[in-house]
Amino acid sequence: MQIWSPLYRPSIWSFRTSIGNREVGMDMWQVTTLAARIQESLLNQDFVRAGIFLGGGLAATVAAVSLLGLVLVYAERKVAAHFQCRLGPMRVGWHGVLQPIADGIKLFLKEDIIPTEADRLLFVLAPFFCILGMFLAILVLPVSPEIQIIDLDMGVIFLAAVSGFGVFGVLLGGWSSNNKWSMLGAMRAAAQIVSYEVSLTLALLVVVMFSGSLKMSEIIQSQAAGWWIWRAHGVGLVAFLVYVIASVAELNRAPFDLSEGESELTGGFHTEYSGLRFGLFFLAEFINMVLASAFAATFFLGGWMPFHLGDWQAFNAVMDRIPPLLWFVGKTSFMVFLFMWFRWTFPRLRVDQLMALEWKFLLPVSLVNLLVGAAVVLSGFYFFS
Amino acid sequence: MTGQSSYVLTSMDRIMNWARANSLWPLAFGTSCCAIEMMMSSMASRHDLSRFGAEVVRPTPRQADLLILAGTIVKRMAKPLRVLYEQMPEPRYVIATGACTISGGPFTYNSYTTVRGADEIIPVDVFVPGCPPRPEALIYGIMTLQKMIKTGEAYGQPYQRRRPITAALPPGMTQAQLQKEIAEFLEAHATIDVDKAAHNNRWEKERY
Amino acid sequence: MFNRQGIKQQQVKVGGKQLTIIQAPRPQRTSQVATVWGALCSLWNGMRVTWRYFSRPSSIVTQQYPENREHLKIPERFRAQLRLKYDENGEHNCTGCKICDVQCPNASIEVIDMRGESGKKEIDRFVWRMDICTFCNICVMVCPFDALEMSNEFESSVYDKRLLTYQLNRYAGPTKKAFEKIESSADRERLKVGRQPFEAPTPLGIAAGVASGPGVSVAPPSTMKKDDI
Amino acid sequence: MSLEIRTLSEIMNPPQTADSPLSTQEYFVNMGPQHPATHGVLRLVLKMDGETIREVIPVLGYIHRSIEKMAEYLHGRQIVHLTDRMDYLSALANNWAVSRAVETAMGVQTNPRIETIRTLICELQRVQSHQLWWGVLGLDLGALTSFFYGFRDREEITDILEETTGARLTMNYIQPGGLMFDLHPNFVPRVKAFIKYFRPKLDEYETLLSENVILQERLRNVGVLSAEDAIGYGATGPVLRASGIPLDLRKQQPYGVYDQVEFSVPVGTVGDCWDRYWIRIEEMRQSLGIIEQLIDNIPDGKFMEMKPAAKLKLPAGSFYLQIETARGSLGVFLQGTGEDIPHRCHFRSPNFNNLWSVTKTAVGGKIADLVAIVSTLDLVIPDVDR
Amino acid sequence: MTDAELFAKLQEVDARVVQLPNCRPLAVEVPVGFLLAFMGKLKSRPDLRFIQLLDHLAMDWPEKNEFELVYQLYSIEHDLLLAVHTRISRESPYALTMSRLWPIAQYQEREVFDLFGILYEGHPDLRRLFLEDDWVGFPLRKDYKDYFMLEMPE
Repeated sequence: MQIWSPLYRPSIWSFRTSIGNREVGMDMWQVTTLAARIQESLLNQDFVRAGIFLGGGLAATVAAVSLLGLVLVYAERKVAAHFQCRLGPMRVGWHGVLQPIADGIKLFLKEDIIPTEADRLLFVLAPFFCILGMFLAILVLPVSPEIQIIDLDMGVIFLAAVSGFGVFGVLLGGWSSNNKWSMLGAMRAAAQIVSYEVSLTLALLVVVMFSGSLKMSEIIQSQAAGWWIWRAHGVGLVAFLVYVIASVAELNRAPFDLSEGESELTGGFHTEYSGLRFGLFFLAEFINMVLASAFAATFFLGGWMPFHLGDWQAFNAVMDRIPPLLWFVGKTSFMVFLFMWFRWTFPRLRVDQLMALEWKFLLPVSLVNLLVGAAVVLSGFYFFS
Repeated sequence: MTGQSSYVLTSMDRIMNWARANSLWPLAFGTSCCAIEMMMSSMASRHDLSRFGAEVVRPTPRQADLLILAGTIVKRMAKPLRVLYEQMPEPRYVIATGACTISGGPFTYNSYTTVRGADEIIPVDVFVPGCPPRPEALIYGIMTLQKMIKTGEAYGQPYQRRRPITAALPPGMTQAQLQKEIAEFLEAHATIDVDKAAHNNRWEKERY
Repeated sequence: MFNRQGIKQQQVKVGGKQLTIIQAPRPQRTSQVATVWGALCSLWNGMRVTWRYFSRPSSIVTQQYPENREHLKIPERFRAQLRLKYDENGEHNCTGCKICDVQCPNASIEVIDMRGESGKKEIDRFVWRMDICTFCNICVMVCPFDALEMSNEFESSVYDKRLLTYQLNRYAGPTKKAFEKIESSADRERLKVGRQPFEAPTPLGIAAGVASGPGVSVAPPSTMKKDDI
Repeated sequence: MSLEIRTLSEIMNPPQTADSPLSTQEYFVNMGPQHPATHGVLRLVLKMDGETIREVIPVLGYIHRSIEKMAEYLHGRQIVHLTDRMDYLSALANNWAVSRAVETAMGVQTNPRIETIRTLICELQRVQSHQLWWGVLGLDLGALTSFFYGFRDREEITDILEETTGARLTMNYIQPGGLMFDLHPNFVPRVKAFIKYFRPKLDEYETLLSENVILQERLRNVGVLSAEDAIGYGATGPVLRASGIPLDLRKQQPYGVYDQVEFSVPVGTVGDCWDRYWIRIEEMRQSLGIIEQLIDNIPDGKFMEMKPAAKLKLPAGSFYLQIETARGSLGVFLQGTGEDIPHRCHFRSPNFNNLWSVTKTAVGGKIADLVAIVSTLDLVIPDVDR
Repeated sequence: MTDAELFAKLQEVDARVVQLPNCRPLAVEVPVGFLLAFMGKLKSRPDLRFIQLLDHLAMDWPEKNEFELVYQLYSIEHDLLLAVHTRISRESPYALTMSRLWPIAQYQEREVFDLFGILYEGHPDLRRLFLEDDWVGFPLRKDYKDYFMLEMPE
């Protein structure tokens, strides 16, 4: 009967917030995941329905990722252009909307070069590692109450474990290319991601402490009275800033794009990649940016949870009119825009400054923040506790 | 390549050529003065080449489609340039901008190092005269290249490109007249066999 | 703006000359907290600058070249093509004196003259190699007869560099001044021997390795079709 | 008597010694000739230990176009058009240097109008050159947007200069004996409008980059070049001034009308990348000040003192004249023999002499430091190689 | 300081200097044997202090069968420019390196070696600078012949 016992807990939907006497959990925020739907179908011996859910979910994920990649490439180029007083793609379709499609077709049809001296197997595998890490992280992403693939009990731990996966791809790609610049880039990326993983996880721990759960849906529901970024007297804000800095570093985006460093390393780890394989790296980078933004939104900005102010019933009711998916998309787009804004404003750090920033500044700050956060949680001294 | 068959483009070819023509990522390569004007057009805001989808300047030749030869090529640079060209994946296009890369320009005579024309080293698709050409001229050159890609490349012959000489007719001349006049010429010279041209390095042969 | 208040001017004497110097300020770091706060502020100020441009589409300076071809204004002095000046009768001033040929720094002009009917020197072919011309304007400057000019038509991309060799004179024959003395228009037309822009003796130089074909020519650059852009 | 002459490949492949297997191995990396940070085709062979640079070997010649040999076949006016292609970012200053050398050799006097226009237009180009440098510095350090802002403002000056000189980059405007054209009627109002436009933009540059803590950390105490080394390595221009030596040819040996205008010389204190950065920013302000002083006071007169096709006979003797370009002092050496073509024409290029300090300052730093150093030296490689 | 005063001072340093006619700035000729000592004095004497070597170049005089080396010196303290010329034989083009006095001389001499084939004794790293290591001949010599060079057509 209980086939996937860790995943199956029929009673979790009855979550109830502790704010006042208002019932928000049960009727409004019914959380359903794809895994739960499949499981339900299996329990009802409805294998066709389970198959449809499985196949549909898979197809929808891949389609969403591809579409998101295209949209993001276009968005990045347009946003960059407007930061720089120019127009960006204009000539393919209306305001150049077909530009990423042209790029995609071109990359797909390009000659695929594997250098003679490269380690063929690893060279071919490396981009797929990047893509794999990306897809694993998508598994626990709560997009809206209805759209989530699987709601793991240890979602945060899974995320922390999986988010370092992409570095395997970078490392393998850099090493197998047999190019000194690639090697330097890969080494930088490895050092950078291993270091910043620490403060990234510490920043997440603060939220885990406040919400008392490792589960994505519960973390979001714990923000029904307000988002953690402002409810905790600055602790949340500091954790958010640390998370943003660390995730920019994890993403290898400017100002932390040392592993690519176009003006230093001529492309870094993907110097030797061409055509479709380079396209996969490109795609993984952009999707990872969305994922980092989405998780920042989930942990600190309430995910799909509308903007609530404690028990102000009237205000909250107005906010609830906006569907959760829109909230999620809005918050994620804001974060994505923030990342782009950083990229097109700041110069790049040097490699030793990068390490110093992590070990001498971010790590102490996030540790102290964690302690303060623990005190805040224990004393219950935060808004709408 | 015989007869009319290669002139007929399938719809697959059309989509492919459309994509290739509109996504020309240039290689960050510039040796001298023309590079400044190339930066003025390809990157800077005023003439913004990103409108053509060509602002993604790649620092590594593996990811580039378009080699804009900006600036004089000297003998010592000839070998690195050849390596750069060979590192670029097919399809790769070359635009020679400025007098120096077309024919040596001001350094044609009495110079012991300047290569007289980059097409002695690598096959060149479009020549953009000027010293240096102004950004609009370079954009015009890129449009010329786009025209060539859109009309002249077929899926079946990935390493052969047709130069669309018929695409630009002199005034007062019909296509039939021109075709009659240049039929032989087209047969002999209108296709670049990239492989052949790349190995047809006249300058090196002369030296050794 | 960086620290303009603390800048001091000083008078120093170097090599017997009195001059005012400004000493470059150093980025100052006082306390740890101030450093962190200052750093965050500086980053935020930078972001404000980029935001200002992002939020104002009017600050976009892009000129969309092929779309704005009709009203594109190129300065009249801009040098993109060499030309002989023609008057309304289609007559030029060039006498074939070869001063431009001699003064040209890289031999991109080749003037071939001939003996005309009157026994005077006349222009036969004015060959101009656009592929090596550097547009230095020396030929226009030194021309004693004001026969040459630089036009600003810049659209001259070609697929074959041999097509960059132009013949500038539309006819071989006497100059404008010599024509003024001739009354009948029939005589005038008889003295003009037609020349085509591309019938110059190609290939020139060693670079054009392939044998010269028949007069292959492309359209002059200004005839780009509307639907091409 | 014999000298041993090594080759580059011998340096890069030293004979193997019996090292212990645990010792870290130093390796060579080729930065260039095609590398985005080397501003063209400079090749730097780096001996690296991990990410730390142990030795820098600049390898030149990837754009050596034999200008000096060609100049032995050309007369003065034709040499001027070649100098456009050397330091193309200060093309007018290069033209002026050769023209001045030819004029001095021939004893030609130019009228005040010519000198004023030359000064004015060279200062404009100094601003333009520094704008480009500022943009490219941002590009090298990873701040892409500054590149676009620098180029956007550079276009404004390019437009002004194009209207007068008829070309955007290689202008060939200053000729022996005068100028190619007279000033365009739009020149004065447009320059005034530009100064009004550019002063706030300069403040914005400082907010965007100078204030930025990342940029300060990238430049501060990086690539320190002491005054003694700067002189010994023959550095001139902003690089020398950054090391604390207030040497500016516009003050020391005034040419043009620089003795009639007032401006200050920005000087560094430490000689690091930050000083070089700040000095160029300040030089833009000073140049704007010079332009403001001159723009309303252009005297009347002819714009050419010679016949256009006059023969430029160089008397027997050697002539060496210097001009302060945006990068340092450009010297022109002409050896005349009484003919109109020089027996020897040599250019003392500022970039060639500024370059070599990199072999000292970059050692011990990271690759990123080298990028910052090369960027603040503001090299134009065709001028190094000639 | 006028040229005459400077020349008088130089004669104090070494009586064998000869002033060259019609040169800007002041140019003096010194026999090659005394060049290094003369330059050392120019750099160290407090009333001269030529501490910057601006430029070093060579000239080829095939009819006189000699190379002329030129050093352009600059004194920052006294704002003086001076050109020091010296002549060496074309058959054995040996000169002493100045790189001990001015580090930049090392690279300027490499350039001259590359283009003229003048050999500098005591030079720490005498290599070709602009041309490949296997280049044959020295292109700025007047008698340099190269199949690659094209002569300007008349």
